[in-house]
Parts: sequence; C-alpha cells; structure tokens
Amino acid sequence: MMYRVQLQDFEGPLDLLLLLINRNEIDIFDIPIAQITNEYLSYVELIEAIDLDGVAEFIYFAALLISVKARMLLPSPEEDEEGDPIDPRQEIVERLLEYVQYKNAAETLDEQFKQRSLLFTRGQASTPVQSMMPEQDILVKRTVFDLIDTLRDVLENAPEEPTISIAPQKHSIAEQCEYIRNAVFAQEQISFSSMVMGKTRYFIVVTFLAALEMAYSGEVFVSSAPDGEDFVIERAAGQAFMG
Amino acid sequence: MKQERFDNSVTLQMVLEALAFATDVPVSAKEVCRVYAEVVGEASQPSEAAIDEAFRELNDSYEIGGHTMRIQYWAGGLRMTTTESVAPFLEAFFRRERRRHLTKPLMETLAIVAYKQPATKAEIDAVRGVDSGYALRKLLELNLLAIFGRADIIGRPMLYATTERFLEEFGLKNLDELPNLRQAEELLGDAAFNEERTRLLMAKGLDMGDGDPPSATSESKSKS
Amino acid sequence: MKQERFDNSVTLQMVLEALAFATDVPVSAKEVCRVYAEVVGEASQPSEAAIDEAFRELNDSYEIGGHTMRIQYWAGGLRMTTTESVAPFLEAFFRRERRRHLTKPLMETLAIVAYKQPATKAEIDAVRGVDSGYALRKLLELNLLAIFGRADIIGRPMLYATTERFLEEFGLKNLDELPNLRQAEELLGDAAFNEERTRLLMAKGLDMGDGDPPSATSESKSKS
Repeated sequence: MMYRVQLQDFEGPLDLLLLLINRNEIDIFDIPIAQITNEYLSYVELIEAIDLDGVAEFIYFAALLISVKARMLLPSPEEDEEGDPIDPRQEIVERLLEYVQYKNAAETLDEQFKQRSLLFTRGQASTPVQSMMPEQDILVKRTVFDLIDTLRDVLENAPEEPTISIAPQKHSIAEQCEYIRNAVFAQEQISFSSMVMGKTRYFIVVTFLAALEMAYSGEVFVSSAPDGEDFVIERAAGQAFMG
Repeated sequence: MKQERFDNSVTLQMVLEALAFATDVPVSAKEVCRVYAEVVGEASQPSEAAIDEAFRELNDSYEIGGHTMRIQYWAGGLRMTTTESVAPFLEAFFRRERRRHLTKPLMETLAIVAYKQPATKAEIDAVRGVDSGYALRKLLELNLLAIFGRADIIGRPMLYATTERFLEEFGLKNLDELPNLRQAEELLGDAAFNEERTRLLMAKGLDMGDGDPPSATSESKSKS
Repeated sequence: MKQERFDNSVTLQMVLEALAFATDVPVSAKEVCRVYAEVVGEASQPSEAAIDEAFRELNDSYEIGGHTMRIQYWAGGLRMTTTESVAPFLEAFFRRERRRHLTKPLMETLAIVAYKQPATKAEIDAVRGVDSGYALRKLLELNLLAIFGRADIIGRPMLYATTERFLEEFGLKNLDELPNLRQAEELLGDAAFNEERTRLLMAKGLDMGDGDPPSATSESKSKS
C-alpha cells in the first residue's frame, strides 16, 4: 500500500534519538547505548509493524546503534592512529551535535521568515501568496513519536491476537479518513482512544495512519498529552471540509 | 518613450524613494546611482555613501511623519515595504489566513544549504539522517535554492546554493547577515563544554556506557 | 493563523496608506473601512468622509515631506503612484532593466544591423563569427528589425534593417543619433567583439529588452 505520508516528513531517526535522550535526561556525551538502542528499537519495530512508509532510514540507524553497542562490549578499546582510544559512540554523538545545530538554525531562520513576512511589498495582491508556500504545515503538536506511544498503549489493550495481520480490503485509509472527518465534524475534537475503543488492531492501525495523513495535509490538528497516553484530533482552524 | 526634461528639484533621495517604490526587485545602490547620473548628466554620479545617507534619511522621515513605509536593504538592494504595525490590516485585506510557512523538512534542508553552501545532496542527507530529495526539488521550485554547479568529486554531484530570492524572502542583505550558527554545546545548555572535554568524556565513557543507570548520566550532566 | 493583537497606534490614515501601497489594484474606500473595522473592532467602522480626509492629509504630508508618492483617488478607488517629476528616472531604470534581459547575441546582432544596414545575414555572420539565424528571427519577431528587401547579388539574400520601433524604443530621433560611427566601425571590424564593447556601443540608449512580459509589466506599473 502506498501512503502519501512518509514518516520522515514528520520526524527522522535523529529526531527520535534526540527525543529519547531528552526524555531520559541523558548527557549527550555519555549515552547509555544499550538502553537507548532498546528504546529506539521498540519504536522502529512498531513503525515497521504498522507499515508506515519511510522506515528505511530508521532501520539504518538501528543497525548503527546495534553495531556501536557491540563494539562497546569489545574487551580492548579500538584506537586511532595516535593510539588514543576511540569511543564507538563518537560518530553518533557527532551526528547528533551537528543535527542539533542545524535544527536550531532552521528554527532561527523560520522566525526570520515569519518576521519578514510581516512586511508587505508592493503588488502583493497580484502575486498569489500560495504559490510561494504551497505546502500546509503538518499539524502535529509535539512529535509523531508521542502519537506512536499512544498507538502502542492502545494496541496493547486491543482485544485481539498480538500479531497485526494486514488484510488490505478491510478498511482503507480513505475510509478511515472519512470516519475521522465525520467524527470531528460532529464534535470538533475527539480523542484517538475513544475513536478506536473496542475495535480490532487492524482498525486501530489504519485509523492511526489516516489521522497522520490528515494531519499531514493540514486537515486536522493532532495534539498529544505530555504523558503520551492519548491524543486528540481536532478540526484545523479555518479548515473547510470538502466532503 | 519621449524623453522628458528632468525636473531640477528632483534629489537623489527622491530618485531612491521612487525606485524602491516602483520596482518589484531590490535595486542596488549602484543601479540607483547610474540611473540618477544617466538622467541628470554624467558629471553628477553620486557616491554609494550618498545613497546610504539618503536611505537612512528616508526611513527617518517616514518614521517621523507617521508613515507606514520603510525602505529595506535586502539581497544587496533597496526595496520599499510596509511596517510590521500594519501587517494585521494587510493580512485581513488579502485574507491571508495562514502565514507563509515552510515545512520542517524544507526549513531544515534550507538551513543546511544556507550555512554549508555550496552543498551536495549527500552532505545534506548526512546531516538530516533522511533523504532530502523531495525537499531539494521543492526548494528549487520555490526558487529559494539553485544549482550552483557540480562538485569536483566522484560522480560529480550537483551543488546547491541559496538564491537572491532566498535573501529577499528572509530579509537578509547578504549571506554574511545569516544569524550565527550556534554551537551545539551552547544549545544543549552546556557552556563549559569544549572539544577537549568531549575527548576526555569519550575516553572515560568507554568503561561505562552499557546500560548504565540514570544516576551516572545525571551525575556526569551535573558536572558539565 | 494566530491573530496578533493589532497595534493601537495604527490610525485609519496609516491603514489607507498601507493598502494603497501594497495592492496594485485600486482599493475602494469601502474596503478600507471594512478592513479597518474588521481588525480594530466592528464598532469603529469609519465613514467614507474620514477616508476622504485621510487621503487628503496623506497627500499633503507627502508634498510637505518632499516624498515622491501620491495617493490617487480614481473611479476604481485608491492607489499609490509616483509623482510625474520622477518619471524620467523610472523610465531610465526600466530601460536599463530591459537591456539586462537582452541576450548578448541579440545585442550584437542588433548593433551590427544598426550600423551596417541594410545588411545580409552573411555580413552579420562574418562580423560575429557565428550563425545569427536565431538572433535575426528573434529580432524580427520583436519588430526591432525588418526585411528591407533583397540584395542584388548572387542568391539574392535578404537585407535586414532597423525599424521605427527600434528608434522609438531606443530613444533615438533618427539613425544619425546613433553613437559615433567611427568608434562603431572600429568595433565592428574587430572579430573579438566582446560584451563590454557591445555595452559601450549600446550605451547611448541602444538598450532594449527582448520584449519579455515582466519588464513590460513593470514599466506599465511605473507609469500608473
């Protein structure tokens, strides 16, 4: 099945690593690699299981983490040309540090962009503003991984066998989009768990993907509580429903 | 196209104002000087310093006069815009419901190119940890990035760089005006961090690392 | 999406000014009132008489302040334009702009025809050292050149000459007004006809774009 939504449109593997580091209040220069690898893998497994697109890069980092973990267990440390010990975590730390820098630069630039867009030049009426920025912002408060946390909790309590069987014809993403659309049209906002209460695992997963899809296209706003226990889907402000 | 006699009372400041108003691209100081000299007569070619002064005086006079126009120095040129204070009214008029916005993947990709330029896709992908092909295509389409040429390495990959339009859309006079790239240690709230210390920590970390309890981590953090 | 608090110090006059500036279609007084009321709060809907007053006050303050903008109140509504006094400067600017859009092959070909006319393609090719077929077709299309007739030599090749439009667009009364012919002959005799020299040759007003819409629009804008 082809989804328009790619996981990496929301967050990438480095975002997941940073999230885990922040959540566990870990010193980035001294990452407990076994713990982080396990946590990281638990997300990747779920992402794979629900068949969310764009998982390849997550798997690449999973492999990298596993290899670092293995090298940490070597009896004698690897050394560089000068005989100094090499920390196997070095590459990951350096990449995280560099990424943090550019993430911050992106935020700074975003702020600059917003400030600048308060200043109007002449002829603004004839230049369609939309042509400049054709893309909707993805309407997810907090991160997609918080949503995945919710999904995990909901799936654990779902009344079905632990394997997620994919039966493509049962519920399509399009059908589940319509389901969400009707729900938020009727009550403005609805919690994810209440929408999928007592439903099958397959129903839960497809509804989840539909919610991501709609958040991606800016149709709904998805926000999750800090504890990650549930998330709320609400109609995006000013969003006209096109049926 | 008949050439009118120019009016003697027209000053450089007025020409600058009229050009900054009438054009839809930033006009360089040099261009203003040329135009002024061309009409008034070759002898009178003004200095760029005179433009600078005119530019400042104009903005002062708008402010004093309670006017909503300002002249900006963007992308190496001068351009007239409105002030921030009237933005809500203009937004209401244009019914601009949503501020212009670049999605996170686009903004990250743009930031990496802005600071590393010229940069290859491989370099950008490496920083982000994901494929930036879509983001790059989109940014090229938006004319915020352009192909700068090809790198002189194997495969001769394309090099990406930011455009004049980028400078204009972000309100920058030139690339030197990009905000300083903040150091990661600063961002992580670790002012005392330096390279020496990383190396130390890295070396020390060799005998811990594996599944070490949170207390050890928080301890090393508090030391930092 | 988030609606900022509007700035209390923004007056109706400022809103009118900003709208007249930022749009390039006339804005009706009613619309200005609507936008003002929408942002400030329904209760404050201003009267059209207030708009009239703001409009007059603005123009007075531009005049007193020595500014080159004026707000016009035409049938369609309010819009900002430049004063007549700066028109020659704007025209000079937009001519220069168009020249920048004129490609080097077109500029060379046009210059050669201007001085050698009537000229055959073979003569032009000989000076430029390359085939000028495309440039000639383009210049014919732009109505800057026309077929003058056929040369009375073998093959009876077509003869190219400049048009009235050429004179008009380049601000020349007649062909005698072309820059110094001796200087031009020197240039034309030189196979290494470079861009700088072309520019020199064209400098006296031999500047003309390839009729591309953007410059055409910006010019009509400046006049409006």
